[in-house]
Amino acid sequence: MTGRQLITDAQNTWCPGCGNFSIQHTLKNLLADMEKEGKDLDTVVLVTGIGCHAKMADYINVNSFYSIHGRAIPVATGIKLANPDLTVICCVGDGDAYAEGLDHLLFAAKRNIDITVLVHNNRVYGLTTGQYTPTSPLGFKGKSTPAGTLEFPMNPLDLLLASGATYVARGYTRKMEQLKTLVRDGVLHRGFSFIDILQICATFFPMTDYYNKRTYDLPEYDRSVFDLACSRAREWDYNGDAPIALGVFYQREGPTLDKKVDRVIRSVQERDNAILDFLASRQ
Amino acid sequence: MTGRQLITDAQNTWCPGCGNFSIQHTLKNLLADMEKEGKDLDTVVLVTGIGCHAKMADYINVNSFYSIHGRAIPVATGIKLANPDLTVICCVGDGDAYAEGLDHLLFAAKRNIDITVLVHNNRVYGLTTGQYTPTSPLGFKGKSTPAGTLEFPMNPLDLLLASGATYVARGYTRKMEQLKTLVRDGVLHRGFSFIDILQICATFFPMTDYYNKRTYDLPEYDRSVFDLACSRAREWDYNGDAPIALGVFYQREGPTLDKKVDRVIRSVQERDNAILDFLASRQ
Amino acid sequence: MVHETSVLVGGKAGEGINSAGMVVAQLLNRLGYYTFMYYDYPSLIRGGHNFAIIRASDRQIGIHRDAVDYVLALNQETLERHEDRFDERTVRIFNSDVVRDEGQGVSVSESLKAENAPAIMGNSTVIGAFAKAAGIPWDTVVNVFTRHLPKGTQQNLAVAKRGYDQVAAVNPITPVGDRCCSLVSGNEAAGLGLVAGGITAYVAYPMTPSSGLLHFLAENAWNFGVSVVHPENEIAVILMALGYSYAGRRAAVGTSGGGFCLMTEGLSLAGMAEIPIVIFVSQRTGPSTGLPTYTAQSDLRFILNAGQGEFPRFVAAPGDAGQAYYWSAVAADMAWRYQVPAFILADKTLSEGMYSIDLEKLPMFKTGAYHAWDGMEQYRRYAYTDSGISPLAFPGAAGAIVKVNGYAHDASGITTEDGGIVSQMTKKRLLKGENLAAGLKDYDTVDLAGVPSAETAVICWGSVRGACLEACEALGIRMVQPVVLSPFPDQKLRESLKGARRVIVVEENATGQLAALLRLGGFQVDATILHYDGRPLTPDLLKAHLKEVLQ
Amino acid sequence: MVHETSVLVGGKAGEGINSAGMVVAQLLNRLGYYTFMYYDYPSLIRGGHNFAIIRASDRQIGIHRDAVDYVLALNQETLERHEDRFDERTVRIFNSDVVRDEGQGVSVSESLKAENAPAIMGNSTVIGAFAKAAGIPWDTVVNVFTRHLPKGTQQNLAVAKRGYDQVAAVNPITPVGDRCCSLVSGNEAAGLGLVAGGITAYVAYPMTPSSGLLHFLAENAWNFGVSVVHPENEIAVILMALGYSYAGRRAAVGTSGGGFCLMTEGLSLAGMAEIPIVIFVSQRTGPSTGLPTYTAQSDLRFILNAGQGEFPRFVAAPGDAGQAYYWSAVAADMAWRYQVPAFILADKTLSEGMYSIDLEKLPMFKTGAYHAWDGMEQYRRYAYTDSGISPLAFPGAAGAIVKVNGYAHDASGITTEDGGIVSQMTKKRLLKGENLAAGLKDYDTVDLAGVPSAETAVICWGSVRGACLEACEALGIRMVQPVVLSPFPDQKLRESLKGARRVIVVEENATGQLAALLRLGGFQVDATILHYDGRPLTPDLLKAHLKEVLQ
Ligand SMILES: Cc1ncc(C[n+]2csc(CCOP(=O)(O)OP(=O)(O)O)c2C)c(N)n1
Ligand SMILES: Cc1ncc(C[n+]2csc(CCOP(=O)(O)OP(=O)(O)O)c2C)c(N)n1
Ligand code: SF4
Ligand code: SF4
Ligand SMILES: [Mg+2]
Ligand SMILES: [Mg+2]
Repeated sequence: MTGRQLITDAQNTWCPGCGNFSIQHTLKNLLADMEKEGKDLDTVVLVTGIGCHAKMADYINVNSFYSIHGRAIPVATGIKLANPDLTVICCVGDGDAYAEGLDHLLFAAKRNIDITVLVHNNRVYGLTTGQYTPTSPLGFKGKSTPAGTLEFPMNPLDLLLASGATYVARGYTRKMEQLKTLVRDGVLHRGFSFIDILQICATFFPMTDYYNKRTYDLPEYDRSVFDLACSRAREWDYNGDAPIALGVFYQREGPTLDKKVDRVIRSVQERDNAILDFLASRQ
Repeated sequence: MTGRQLITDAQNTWCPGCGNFSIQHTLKNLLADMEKEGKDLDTVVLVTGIGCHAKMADYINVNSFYSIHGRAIPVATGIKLANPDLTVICCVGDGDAYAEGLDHLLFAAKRNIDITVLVHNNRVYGLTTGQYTPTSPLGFKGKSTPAGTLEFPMNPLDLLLASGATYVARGYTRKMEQLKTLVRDGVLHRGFSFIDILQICATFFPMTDYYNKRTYDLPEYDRSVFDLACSRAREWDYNGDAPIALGVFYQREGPTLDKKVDRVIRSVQERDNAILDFLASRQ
Repeated sequence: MVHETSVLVGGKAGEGINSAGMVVAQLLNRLGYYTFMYYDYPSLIRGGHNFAIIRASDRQIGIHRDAVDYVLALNQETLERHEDRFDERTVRIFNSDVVRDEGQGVSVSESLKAENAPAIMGNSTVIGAFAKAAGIPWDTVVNVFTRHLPKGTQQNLAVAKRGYDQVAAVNPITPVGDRCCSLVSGNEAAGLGLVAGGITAYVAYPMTPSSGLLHFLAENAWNFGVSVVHPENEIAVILMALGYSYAGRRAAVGTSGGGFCLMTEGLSLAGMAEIPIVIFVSQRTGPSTGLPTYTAQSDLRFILNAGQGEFPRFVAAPGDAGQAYYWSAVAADMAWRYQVPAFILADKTLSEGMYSIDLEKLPMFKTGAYHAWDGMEQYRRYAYTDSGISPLAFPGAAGAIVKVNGYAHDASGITTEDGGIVSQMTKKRLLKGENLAAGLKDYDTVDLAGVPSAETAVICWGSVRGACLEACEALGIRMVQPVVLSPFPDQKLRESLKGARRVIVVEENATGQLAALLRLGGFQVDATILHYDGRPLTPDLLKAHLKEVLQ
Repeated sequence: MVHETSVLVGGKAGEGINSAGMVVAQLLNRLGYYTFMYYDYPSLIRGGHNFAIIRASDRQIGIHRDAVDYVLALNQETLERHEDRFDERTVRIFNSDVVRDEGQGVSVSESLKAENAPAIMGNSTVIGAFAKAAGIPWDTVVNVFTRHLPKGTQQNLAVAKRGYDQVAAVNPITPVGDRCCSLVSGNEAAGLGLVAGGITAYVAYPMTPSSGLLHFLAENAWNFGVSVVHPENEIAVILMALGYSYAGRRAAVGTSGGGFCLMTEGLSLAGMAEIPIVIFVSQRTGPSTGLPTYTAQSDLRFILNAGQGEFPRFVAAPGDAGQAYYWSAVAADMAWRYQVPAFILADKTLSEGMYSIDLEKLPMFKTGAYHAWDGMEQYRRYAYTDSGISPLAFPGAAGAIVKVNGYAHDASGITTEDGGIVSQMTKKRLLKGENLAAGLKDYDTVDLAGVPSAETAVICWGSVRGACLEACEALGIRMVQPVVLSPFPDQKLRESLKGARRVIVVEENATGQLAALLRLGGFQVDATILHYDGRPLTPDLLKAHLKEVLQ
């Protein structure tokens, strides 16, 4: 379907000022560009978890699988394995992908399955009205931790690097031009692409000033050097007040699972014969 | 209970030559030593998942929680939070803790909960008769992957370092003296201790020769330097034929979750009053 | 004569409709009324339409009605959407900055400006106007604001006064006494009950509509002496809680359907390993993510049958805050007395509805003892006893080796594959279930109300009790509410139904889950009234349905 | 006259009891017999006691008997443990290296030494000895070894010949014809059925007793054109499979109770999002880890009610390999035709039992069509239709935007919170269930056997069918086996029970789960025979129980 309207008629219910708008805009523009460049948008699938971020499935007018909390990644993996011609993009939350379903995220990286994961990392559970997530800073006062969390946040970049992701980037919803490049490069990357997006939650964690002050663009460097990527990734630990680098931390080419898997298509006749052959072997 | 028999009467059903015997022996000796040094073994709890490794719960004559596949760690966390005076040791499998329940392992590290985790890493599902696990080498021919796996293994040390573990070590079931030291130091360590134990599976992955040839002891170095630990941890990627270091890769002190948590004990009277106070506040 | 009134407050999500509603409820509370507040909101944070209906009555009520006597409209949509609820007598109070209507408009922006107050205080203008329109003395407003809006009380009052002064007392509400109840949500009541039942650890992952319980206990953790933990996911939740229980602390968990799915493996472990655990499940419209913020009673069958294998469980479905308090405490007790999983099965209406609890009438719950190890004989975690209940000891207890096990095990907790022991242990567990059922004979597991002698009976469960009670009273019908659903209270139910010739089951689901349970128990069910659009049945709607069925 | 014989092979885990048993079964197969093999082993890899009972009969059988005519003892324990199964006519063949007994001893070590063969071939000596004792021509042995022990056949045969030559033909087994069946396990049969039903992706995490299906499909992935994926855990399993289905490939998953728990949230998603999925669950003794390698029928209620909310599901519980084949194919079809989750509910006895399938009689299954989008009108994933079934399209289809959603949604798949749409969509889903039930009218959902006109009827489900059938035939009882358990085949069951005056339900669980289902459906149940020690009911034991009940 060409020239489609890229945004559905669904009523948008994000809060005013929410960073999700930027991500929606980024996706929309990217899709528009891709279509212009000849991409058939009927082959794009958006998979989401559950959370504010996940409403993207309702809003973007492409194929979508609005799955359950924490489980977008295995769905996306199944889709890509079933049909490697599809372009599969996941919009997931930090509660969603770093807490509820962390294992799936790391296994997708390990498998280097060719999907692109956008983590709408607002560092809070938005839709359930403000509890801490694995990336909330130490001492965060959310509704489940009114006296402040006792846990140091995780560094998702570090974890994803350790898990074998072949494209690791960080964006920020207030840097939309860059964000678009990061997402586009992620989608184009052959392999597992991970983009942690610092997303403003206007209602429960409005960090605009904080991020505006601290974010900076990664300088040019050899993205394929793992150790360099690691030290870059560790500069900011999602807790302290260090400078926050944005850009692509790491990228390398590697065989992807979806390309490695055998996909033999058998006719009904072939299958019936295979069944009979097997049974005969057991006589 | 002092002078107890440390091994139960349960019939041992590990295969002859299984590396689990070494781990059992290590634990037994360690417990015996600890008791001699005045430790009350009634305060020791062993928590296991499900797999060959997990039979430890039946065999070692201390308090135990024989839990379910992949879920030993949250059980252990609950026990330690409930009663920080207990010494909590987990025996888990690589299928168990690296596949089924990976997230729990990483979150325990993130929380720096003061428990000790022994991963019986035989790099295969033993009890279910030989399928690949997340640490099986690429191309491993297990029953679920008769043509060889397509996935590169994960490096658990790297992941645990990225997750915030404060004690990260690797042992080998054929190096029992060292293993005992590693486990003892892990138990003594205040914080989350992780010991990946290369365990021989005599039946499905008998790697004795391989490991004997490649393992070596880590030289003395400053264990508290994270980057050093990382590069040491990456020397062998659980796949290629690099030398395999054994010993403590990383150790540092840090506040543990169980010590940070408030534990207010309220009398029945205090609780009743608190209920009434709350209700009164809503009048 | 029945005194009663209903107020609707409506506006956009994020405009503080819920707290405005609570202040209104407290105002009516101060007039001696029992109140109930229903809060209706879609699953989003800002925008969208939210509304609260606060109903006040001189009798205990557990649900709102369709029609309202006052509407407080913070936007135009409120008046449009709810037109059906209004008649010509409805008092319409609105923010004249954004709403055009006949009636009593007050300008929020002007009040704020005049008092130099922040936008967040805007609703106070409208509340003030309502108070005046309803003839509520200014003193009462001062009293309620002081107690319940402690932050910036004076400024809030000043803003409210501007609303108060702008309108006329068109339809004064008669005070009915000086009773002053405590207004609590079902979630809060359950939390209080858990505390009364001795719970000292609450582990949960947020999920609407159960999150309120997590927030409530987290907020009051220190006062109640409850450790509150919010781990990585629901699998961790139940397994951590089992760790707590094993170590000797009474633990509870809370969730809704999707999260409960993830707990079922831990549930079966609790059943096999005989570890006490309390599980609070609040239902919402399913399947799957469904309608997160709307109600349903469609998980009963799932809760009753979840987990592989067979083991006894306790399930109570309270119908209002009072029952939530009491049965949550009982659930904690049952879990520990019989070493079984004990469920409190709530629903969105109950969880997030605000109820009146009369403090004067509140019984203090005495936590029962559990079967503790006497320290004499060698400790065996699964020792056979006449009751099927083995003595409990906890790690750290001198001389006890406490081995729990999710495999089939012998009396010591060591794995066994011996067929004889396996069936004996199964019998042991089922025996606990029989004793649990027997133990419940002393409890009012079935509530009989309405017109107890009527030949027509309505059977219901959970929060739909509120609507049923009123409809039954109005139509001269008997109302029977089994509060405990497992073990199924056959006998008490049979007694409650004695002489009933026509039985109608009312449920908020599409397949009649309680009706099936009744049929299974050999009970007659003549008709079902099933409602499943996510909105609670009101007495009005139910009455209409009942009349149809009874024709 | 009934021709039949039973052989027990016993030894330590790791000694190849299972494959020895299979060779024995093939030998008997070559004599024209139908066979059944039961394999009993504890949950460990080496050591412990394993045994197989191979029963051969000139009629189709689906279970073993208690007594055996031959015992092949690889260790002393075998003779001790199974004494009850022997009488003075039992032919005792044993490895004289390690067993002392009267009877026919053969020295395994000597044969191996003489042939310079590896230890792994040791069992061949004993099998050879058995063949001779049972009067099986050497040719037949050669034939079976050649076909079924392709590795080192000659050496194996040489070792076997040493056993063959050492003993006497004490109790020759009469050949009964030249029928030669295919011997397959229930798991394998289910796998073949899935392939016949068009499944092209199988996703599973290993779990006894379902792992055999994973291994079987993985081994034959290329031939069958099935992608086999073993992901990190069962949550990933079902969600990946739903991804496959969404993308247009028929996907199935397999597991046992504990793993199924972890799939329940995905199940409810499948129900809501109307994504076809086939779920193979093989039961073992529960609760929790229970007895991993022993059988049970205690997850029926769980399977029927798992997942929050209400949605239709198809559940078939095959009773033998033939049914497993057929109903697995049907399940795949039903999942796709009605866009619902379809279960194949097996148990350890079925999964790991080896059955005879008569290739001559095997129907080739024709996969039915599903309701595909015609590409004409605008695609709407949940378009309302008269059947409740919306046309299917897959991402990549030109012009279709395929939006699936676990939230309550409208016809396009966009989230909605509108009460009217929500209840309409609920009705749509339930309507599919009604149509599924109606569609099943054309299938033999209930098997009527034994003595169909008898006034006493036994109702059973799953693998216990094997024992029931024989016991019923022996005692002149009617046997009724509902194969489909959801939608419950009320009418067919009523027909099958016409004229039955006494109904006995036989199940391998402790609470009577089918019995409850029957009562719920208004069926009379006069007695239950419940058996739950992990070991399958044999016709002998069941007959004894039945006689007791019938007294
Ligand atoms: C299994 C399960 N547990 C809990 C929930 C409730 N829930 C819905 S959204 C959400 C949090 C979402 O947080 P995040 O993923 O960070 O997304 P955000 O709203 O911040 O975009 C939770 C806990 C659920 N839907 N399913
Ligand atoms: C939820 C669940 N899934 C699957 C299983 C089956 N299972 C039992 S042990 C095991 C594998 C164990 O492998 P590992 O953890 O490596 O332990 P090992 O036997 O190698 O010591 C599996 C998959 C289970 N018990 N529970
Ligand atoms: S709560 Fe936060 S993340 Fe959610 S819509 Fe509002 S601003 Fe955005
Ligand atoms: S299968 Fe492997 S891990 Fe398990 S007991 Fe045998 S040797 Fe040990
Ligand atoms: Mg978030
Ligand atoms: Mg292992």
